[in-house]
Amino acid sequence: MIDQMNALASQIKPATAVSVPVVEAKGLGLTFETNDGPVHALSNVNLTINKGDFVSFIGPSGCGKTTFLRTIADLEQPTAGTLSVNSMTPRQAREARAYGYVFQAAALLPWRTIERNVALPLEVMGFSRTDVAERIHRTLELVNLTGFEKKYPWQLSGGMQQRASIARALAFDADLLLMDEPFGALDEIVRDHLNSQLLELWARTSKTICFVTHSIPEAVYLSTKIVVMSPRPGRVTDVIESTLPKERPLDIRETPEFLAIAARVRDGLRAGHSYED
Amino acid sequence: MIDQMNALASQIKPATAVSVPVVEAKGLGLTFETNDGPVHALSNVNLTINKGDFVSFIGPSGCGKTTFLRTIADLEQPTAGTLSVNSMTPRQAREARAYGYVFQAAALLPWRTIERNVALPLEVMGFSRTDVAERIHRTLELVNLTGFEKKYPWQLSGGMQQRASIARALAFDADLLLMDEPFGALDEIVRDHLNSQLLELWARTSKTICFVTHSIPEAVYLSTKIVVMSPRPGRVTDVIESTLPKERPLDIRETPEFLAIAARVRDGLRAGHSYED
Amino acid sequence: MTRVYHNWQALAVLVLVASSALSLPLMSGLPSGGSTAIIMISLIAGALAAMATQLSLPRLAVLAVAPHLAAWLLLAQAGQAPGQATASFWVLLAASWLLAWRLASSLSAIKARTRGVDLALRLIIPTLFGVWILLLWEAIVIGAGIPFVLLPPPSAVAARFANSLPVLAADVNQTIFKSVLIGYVLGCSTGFLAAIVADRFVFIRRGLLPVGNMVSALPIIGIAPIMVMWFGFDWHSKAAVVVVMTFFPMLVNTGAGLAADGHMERDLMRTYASGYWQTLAKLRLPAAMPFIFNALKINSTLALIGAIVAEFFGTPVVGMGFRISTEVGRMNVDMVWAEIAVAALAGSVFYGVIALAERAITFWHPSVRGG
Amino acid sequence: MDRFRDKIIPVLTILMGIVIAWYIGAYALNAPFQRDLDRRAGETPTTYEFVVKTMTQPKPTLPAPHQVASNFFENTFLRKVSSARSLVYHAGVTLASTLSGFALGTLLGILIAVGIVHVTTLDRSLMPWIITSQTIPILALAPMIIVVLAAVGITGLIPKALISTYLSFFPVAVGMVKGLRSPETMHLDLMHTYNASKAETFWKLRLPASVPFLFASMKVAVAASLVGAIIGELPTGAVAGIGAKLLSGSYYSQTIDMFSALVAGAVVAALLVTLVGVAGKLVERAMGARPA
Amino acid sequence: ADAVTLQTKWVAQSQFAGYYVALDKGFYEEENLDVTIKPGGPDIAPEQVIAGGGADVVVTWMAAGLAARDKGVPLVNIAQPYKKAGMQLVCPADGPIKTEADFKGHTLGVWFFGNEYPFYAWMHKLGLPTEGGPDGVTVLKQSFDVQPLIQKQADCISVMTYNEYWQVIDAGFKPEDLIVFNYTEMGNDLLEDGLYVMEDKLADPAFKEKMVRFVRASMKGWAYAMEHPEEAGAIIIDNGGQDENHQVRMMTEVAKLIDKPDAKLIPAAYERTAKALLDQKIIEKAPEGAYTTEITDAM
Ligand SMILES: Nc1ncnc2c1ncn2[C@@H]1O[C@H](COP(=O)(O)OP(=O)(O)OP(=O)(O)O)[C@@H](O)[C@H]1O
Ligand SMILES: Nc1ncnc2c1ncn2[C@@H]1O[C@H](COP(=O)(O)OP(=O)(O)OP(=O)(O)O)[C@@H](O)[C@H]1O
Ligand SMILES: Cc1ncc(C[n+]2csc(CCO)c2C)c(N)n1
Ligand SMILES: [Mg+2]
Ligand SMILES: [Mg+2]
Repeated sequence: MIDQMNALASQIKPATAVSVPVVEAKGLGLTFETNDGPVHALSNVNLTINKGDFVSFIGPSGCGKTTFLRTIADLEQPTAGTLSVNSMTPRQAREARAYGYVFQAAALLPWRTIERNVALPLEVMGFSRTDVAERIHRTLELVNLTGFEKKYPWQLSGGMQQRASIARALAFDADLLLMDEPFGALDEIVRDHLNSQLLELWARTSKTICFVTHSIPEAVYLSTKIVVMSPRPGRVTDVIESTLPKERPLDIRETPEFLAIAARVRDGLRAGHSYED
Repeated sequence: MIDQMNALASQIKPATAVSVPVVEAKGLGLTFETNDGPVHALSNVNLTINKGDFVSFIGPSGCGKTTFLRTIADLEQPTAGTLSVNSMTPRQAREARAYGYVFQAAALLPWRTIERNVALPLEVMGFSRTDVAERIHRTLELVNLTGFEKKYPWQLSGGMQQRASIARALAFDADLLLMDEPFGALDEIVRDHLNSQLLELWARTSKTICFVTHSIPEAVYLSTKIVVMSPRPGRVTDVIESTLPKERPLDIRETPEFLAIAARVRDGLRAGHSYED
Repeated sequence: MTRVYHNWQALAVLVLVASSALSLPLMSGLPSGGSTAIIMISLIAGALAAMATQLSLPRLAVLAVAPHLAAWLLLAQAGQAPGQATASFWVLLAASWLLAWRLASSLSAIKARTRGVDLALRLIIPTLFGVWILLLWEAIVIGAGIPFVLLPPPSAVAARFANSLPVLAADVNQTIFKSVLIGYVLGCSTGFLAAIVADRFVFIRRGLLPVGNMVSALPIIGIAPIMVMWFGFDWHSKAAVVVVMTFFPMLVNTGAGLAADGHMERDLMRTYASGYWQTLAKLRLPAAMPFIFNALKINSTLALIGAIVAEFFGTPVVGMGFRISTEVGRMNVDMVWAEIAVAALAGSVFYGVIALAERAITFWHPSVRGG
Repeated sequence: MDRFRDKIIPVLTILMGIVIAWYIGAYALNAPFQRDLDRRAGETPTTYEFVVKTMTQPKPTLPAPHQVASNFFENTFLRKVSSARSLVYHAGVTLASTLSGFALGTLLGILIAVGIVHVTTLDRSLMPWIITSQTIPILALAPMIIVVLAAVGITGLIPKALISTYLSFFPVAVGMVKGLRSPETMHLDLMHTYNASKAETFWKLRLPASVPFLFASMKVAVAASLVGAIIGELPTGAVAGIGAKLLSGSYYSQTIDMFSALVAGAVVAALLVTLVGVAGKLVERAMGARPA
Repeated sequence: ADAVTLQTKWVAQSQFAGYYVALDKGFYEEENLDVTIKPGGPDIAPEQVIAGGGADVVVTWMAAGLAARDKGVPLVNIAQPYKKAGMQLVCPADGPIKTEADFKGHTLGVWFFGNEYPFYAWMHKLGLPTEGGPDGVTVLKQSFDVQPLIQKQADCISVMTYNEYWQVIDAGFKPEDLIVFNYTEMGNDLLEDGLYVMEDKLADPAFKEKMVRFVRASMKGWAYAMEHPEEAGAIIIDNGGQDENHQVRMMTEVAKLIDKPDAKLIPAAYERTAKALLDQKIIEKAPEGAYTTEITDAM
């Protein structure tokens, strides 16, 4: 399958990166009111994500990574600052179905088969029948799940479920992908495999990807830009532009350049870390 | 706190490793009968774990790591071969309260506060009141949860719950610790922190530890022995004796020796891996 | 579009008030006077106040007064010529009700900032609903002139209630404090003990739970005449009915609850080599609590119904069921409804107490934690 | 084989125990009146004769199981189904109002739940009253309801069905509110990211998620509905139905008839609950539920 | 044909044989009437049914009828088929009660739901309080069967001469085992099954005329039933009654209460009934216009 994708990738030319901002946050803040008092999940976040960027978010538990992604997706409302998605408000962007969201857990509907799960957003968005069938076929093939169309989620292993949920987010071809620790539940080998597939896809389609992870190597391996966050209140402490080439074989992870970036990320992380969580 | 533990560790001399077998599996097999037919979770497993060993189990999802730990704990019955724990049957060992078990999920009782959760095994085992109080205090301090005694589990983050469950398993000072992916829910920094604390504890008390993980660096960093398993049927494909010294600072992970062992584990893993899972 | 959506009640009220003018007076044979004018004006004022997406406090105040003033005046009109209501009476009544609905929905939209306000809203909104049920009932009964012996107006029921407190108290004492409470406590506790026994002995569990499941679906109320035959007329037979009715739900729910603890937790206790009773006390009973409370709640309504119905089959001359059946025969329908009001009140209090206990004891359960 | 050992034998043993206890009870409860009878007739039977007599009274306080069984058998299998003496006929009448009440109640319960889940005003104002509604002794009101409905010209099946409806809507409403709220936040968020409308979220997420809750509460509801139908039959003049059978039995102290009517009620209840259970299993299977 | 709905006080039994026979034998049809008989049941109040418009004419007891009238349901007696009351109180002869003087401190079973008035009138006459205690009697609301006597839950129970009395006999008591207090014999009787209609409807001559035909046909039915108790019993069974032998016996007993099937109300009995109710304050004011003989006079 990798071969096949490589073949595809060489046919399609990657879009050249012109700096079109897709996500722009200015002084963004978000405070949750709870009965224990306010929780400052995000505070004064300034960040621009350009078209074609692969941005990883990394930071200790509770630093606001998920909250930031959810704010972009219009699942939370900022309480300070401004945020625009494709030069629209997040709400307009959501209504224009501008993005696909992959949750931390697979979040498949247990009463739908894998193919019906992938079809869900297509049904909601009113794609035509033949188009739906074609897209299911294509995306399931992409995540290597051909042959499992008629299976129910519980008949698949955790990794396969995770891939199905990625397929679901890819099916309607949004230009912006928001992925919240999509590979958290997977073991290292499967993870490596999916990482390289995701890179291929990104290179081929010039999507913009926002990716939350706990793994430093994963963040460094995948991203063009790494956003390091720190908690209480959640804020961006470092934004690292990756100097790695776009073409990234798995063994790039042993190069000094890679390790240098990883070390910088680790330092940034450690600095903002509190052991209490 | 680390300082304090270092101080402790230097006072107490680590037990010298005499080869007393704690767990001995000979031709161990376990087959689940399901309505889809039999599932061979373990097959012909031969393994000896000696007193004071720190053994990591690594392998793809579904290869039988959990099953093996559960068999040691007398939570599953082997269908072939023999297994002895402290030269007893697993059942006798369980009834002698020979081990502490840390489950993959925290499994805290929601109606008990953190301290009552840690007290649970002590109550069952009939420790005296003052002893209980003292042990709660000591183990919660060890996992850095002092100040959270009166909180309920749902008021804590996932990582804190995980630590509380580790404290619970440590509270009654069993010589054998069985830990099933105890750090799965934690981010890298917290994980590093707990890893080194676990090493300290192990060095200080000469416990025997069986540790399941998905992370290769974690396995290599922690273990004296790494057991690589592969699925269908679950079997041991490689047992790697670590050549790393017992004293392991965090940056040992960048040494060539470390990377060499990691590479061997990775190869073993990849060999047994099927991408379908 | 959203503006219309938020204001449809107000718009409808304006239309209704206008159309009511077509068929004045409110009561045939009663000239329209100042009171009719006040009704229409207050409804219009209320509708205008409601014409906004977010209601300010003064608007809310107008909206709170208008429909109730109108309804009160409407009732007064109806009282002057019972059974003579015209179309315009009903139209104005509907308009008042729509305004009250708007009031309720604006109150529910308020996000309470303090606990006090939140609690107040939690009480006010359902009370508003209840008050309007009574208002509509009163207006319909009086406006349409429904015979008293079929359905008395709430005002008559309230009057009867106030005048018969000693009788009602005696009935409550007989039915609730003897039959219901004693039967409930006995039934629930024996059901609970049976569940423990069934849990302890696999064989009994396998036999008893399916049978219990079956029996709890049976129309047990049918044994009421038989129980009266066996246990005599006094409260003992009613308590016996209650015992049988509450026993099986408790058995079945506790049985399900004892099976509800997680596998991992049970394994955890096993690793401690914990004994049966220890595991029961420390893990399985606490885990079963939500189920046990479920049974306690179901049983609280069953017990009341069982005791009251059993009194139909023979009783001393006191008790809620006795009173209901006797007073129907004497055409004292207001007394019947007063007794029903007592039953509803007692039942709600009973249920409420159990619900509060549940909150306190299963504080850890997500359904309680979540709000 | 295992099924036999683990399921059937224990159930049979328990049932056996019940039957034995029943016989002992029948003796104990029937003996005093039998003693009175014998005393008035001046007879002194042997112990064996006495025991037999307590088991063969025409109007016993507690009929013996075999008396009920033979009466049940006779009135179920040996009578024409259309005859007013056939239990099948009476069970049919009760079944008709049970089912219509159940259908109405389920529908009403679902509608209320949908309203509560989607309209905040309803959520806030309705729930306490729904609970209060069940504390009203509707069963005690049944006669009045029958009369009041007859006054507006509604007679026959419908009043009984309405009482069943009143009793059965409650478990469905409560269960469905729970069920419709059972989707996890993550699934709701997922639909939100698709900009799905309330209706789409309802049909594609809330409703399928609520199916297990629906069937669980329908089991309770169908039993409640049966109780409603039986109670509704009591005051309609003992014309037809299991309730009417119970009433006319009690009217002439025909305890054996009453018990066999109760048995008929039990059979109907078991049938209905099983049917709902099976329907639930089938639906869940069709929805891809994992076999237990 | 003119439609008439009759609501009876109780389930289908020979107590109402005349109406069922008239229906079955076509006597109503002969009078060009289309009659529907609604059987009653426990806790069906015929007064409530007719007030709600669910029936044109009802069978009820006079005490209940007058009480309803007092509550604003203007019922009028148009015919009184039962001349005598069938209520009695029976006690086992081996029990504590032999005469009225023995009642003190004992438990008596009474039917409620509008049937309790004769009993209370009687106790009122005896000067016995009914709240229990050693100087009064304890009252039980009795179920519809005779179990309380058999189970010894009450010292005496209410029975009808035509119905429950025979159930007691069937249960193994011999007549000499029983002490009987018959309300009629004691002169405590209040009028039982009569036909009642709403007063406002009587103002309509067409309705009145219809009622004349109805009562005439009904009494023809009664006369036929008294002559042919076996056939009447069978007709009752056809209409949902239970236990044919019992129904036939009931018919012969009912015949004794009807005496002469002319349906004429005896004013003296009416006055006694009204007075007894007034004395006990069951009704507040003396009833006026609560009966009419116009219908029976026109027959
Ligand atoms: N709905 C909410 N109400 C109150 N506080 C919230 C809510 N959601 C998140 N928070 C708080 O906001 C902070 C940021 O949470 P967030 O989920 O964004 O963290 P995260 O970086 O995704 O962490 P993790 O790595 O554990 O997923 C945390 O302190 C969390 O407790
Ligand atoms: N109770 C059971 N019944 C049937 N099959 C089971 C049962 N428990 C485990 N298995 C099967 O046994 C195999 C080994 O499972 P096990 O849980 O030990 O894997 P694991 O190595 O712990 O995997 P993971 O890394 O995903 O936790 C799997 O194929 C699993 O499906
Ligand atoms: C609940 C109730 N109990 C007793 C009666 C009394 N009653 C009046 S007429 C009649 C028929 C005579 O056999 C009977 C039994 C009743 N009406 N309702
Ligand atoms: Mg997160
Ligand atoms: Mg595992």
